[in-house]
Amino acid sequence: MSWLAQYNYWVVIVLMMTGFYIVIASGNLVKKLMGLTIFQTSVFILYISMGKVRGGTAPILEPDIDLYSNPLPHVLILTAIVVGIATTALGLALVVRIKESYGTVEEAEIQQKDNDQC
Amino acid sequence: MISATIVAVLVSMLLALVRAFMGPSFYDRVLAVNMFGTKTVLLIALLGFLSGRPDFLDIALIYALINFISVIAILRYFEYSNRKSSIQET
Amino acid sequence: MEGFWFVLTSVFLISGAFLIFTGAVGVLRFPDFYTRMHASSLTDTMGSGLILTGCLLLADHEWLVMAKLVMIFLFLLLTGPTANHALVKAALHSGLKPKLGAEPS
Amino acid sequence: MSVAIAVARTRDLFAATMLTGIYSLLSAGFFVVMDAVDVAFTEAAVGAGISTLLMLTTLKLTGQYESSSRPLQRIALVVISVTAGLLFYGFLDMPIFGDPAAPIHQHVAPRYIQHSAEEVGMPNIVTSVLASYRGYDTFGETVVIFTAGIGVLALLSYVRSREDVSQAALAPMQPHIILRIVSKILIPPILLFALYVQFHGDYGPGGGFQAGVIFAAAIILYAMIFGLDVTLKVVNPAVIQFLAALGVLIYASVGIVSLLSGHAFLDYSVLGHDAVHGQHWGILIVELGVGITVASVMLVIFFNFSSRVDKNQDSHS
Repeated sequence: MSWLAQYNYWVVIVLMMTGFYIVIASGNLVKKLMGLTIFQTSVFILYISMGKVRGGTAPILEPDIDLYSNPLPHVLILTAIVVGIATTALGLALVVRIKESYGTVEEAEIQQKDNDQC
Repeated sequence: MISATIVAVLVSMLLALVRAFMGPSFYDRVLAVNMFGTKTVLLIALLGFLSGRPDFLDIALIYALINFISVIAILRYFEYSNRKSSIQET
Repeated sequence: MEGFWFVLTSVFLISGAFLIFTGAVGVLRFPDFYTRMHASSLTDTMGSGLILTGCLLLADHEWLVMAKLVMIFLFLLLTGPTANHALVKAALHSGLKPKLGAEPS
Repeated sequence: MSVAIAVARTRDLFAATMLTGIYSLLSAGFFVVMDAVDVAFTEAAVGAGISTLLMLTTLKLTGQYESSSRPLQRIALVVISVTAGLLFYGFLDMPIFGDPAAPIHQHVAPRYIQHSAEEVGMPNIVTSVLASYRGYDTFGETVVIFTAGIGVLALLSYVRSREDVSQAALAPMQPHIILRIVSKILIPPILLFALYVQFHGDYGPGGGFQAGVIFAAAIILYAMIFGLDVTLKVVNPAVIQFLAALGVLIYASVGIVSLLSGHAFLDYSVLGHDAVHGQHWGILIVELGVGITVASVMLVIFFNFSSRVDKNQDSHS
């Protein structure tokens, strides 16, 4: 049963789909951003779990250890996390401005107001 | 021995999680989050010893710090939304 | 000597784990916020202290590791009660009454 | 995993924020199990700390509850089940978990693991890959962070009328004497710890990204307890903005120096008397630049968000 041994991917799929569901189904913009964060974290987990080597340890060299996990995904994800928070902050700033000019953060109501203006 | 402790910590994390889901009041959730954070600190310290590389206690330290800051932040933003009016009246 | 240290470490770790576990059960089972707080704050501080002491005994003379453990312990000792204090204070000010079997607000 | 589903289900956004905090702590724990200590470090500081904080601030501005209407629920379910099916099919071909023979471990990774010790001379492979082998990438990411900081500044620092600024900006937590004293005790060690993380990144988990976030977190703690006004006097926002640019500039100038000395951009080997020594200097300086930029951008973001909160509260009351 090879697909049971790939359980890390199934966890990733469930998380990713949960985030995706929030992004699509929720009308609240802040909630959408939360969904996006969950989605993002699932991608992080995907990368990190691919980098794991059975029996390996953290990639910090020590004389008496010779099996390490793959450091490359770690590097990519480390920077991705910080970039992710920066972009999330940008998104939240946009939400705040939307709230100030429309008075709401619900997608449907914003659409309504836009239609009224036209 | 370490693994037994880890199991106990994991179970109590689970219980704290249940409390965080159930609520019922806002403060119960904050309490559960705080407790969860403390458990995570212990868990990481223990995991370091289990894997035989206890050099990574920095992470546990940062957890303790972040946990404190986030509890304070939650309280600060929540409390002041209720109390701001009463302060301004006096 | 070896057996003695092993037993001592085990005692610290297991008693810490026991405290933590009872605290968690208390948080889950107690009827209102203040009793839950009581359960969590006391056991958290004491339990983590015990577990970290156990770890301290495990770290055989690696000074950096021991120093970090002591730092974590001090940090938890300072922040845990402080955070709980602030939490209770906020709850009390917001009008959450310590009543048994009260309806959750 | 179930936490994420709970996040999807709660309508109370405050509760959802707290659950995202827990979720992030959990995933950081997962990263520790997966040996990615550097990543766990970053995720703990960024995901659980700063991100929860920003979400809270935004909720303060936009209201706690979301409306219950979910018009797209049915379509969303269909879309995600189709996507999940496709992903499932795609992932069936992936190598099994923890397999040392997986293709990802075959290309550059063995080279990093085997040769970084003599080429860069640092125990922490993640740091040497981050700052040296893939220094160009990291430079790009630092610029992205800097740009995001500029974006937040452009969106939020705009002020409608001059007089409502700094009237009651984030009032200090006067009644909490215990909190004030404990924080006074804690903040210097936190700053010290941030510096330790910054300069110990060569040997253990840590580096510029994490240190910047911790440094910012200490100042944010100060701002939350003693009020934004006092903090803005201690930490001048103009200086912070200048520092954000300075960090990127430091990074870039390292690249320019190596370019001018006849090597490739960000080739550190010219900086010291031999190649490994130069690598040491280069990584140290570059990480310093990253740390400065990250810390100041985080602070810029936090200051702008929280001063927004006060302005809006004033206009409401």
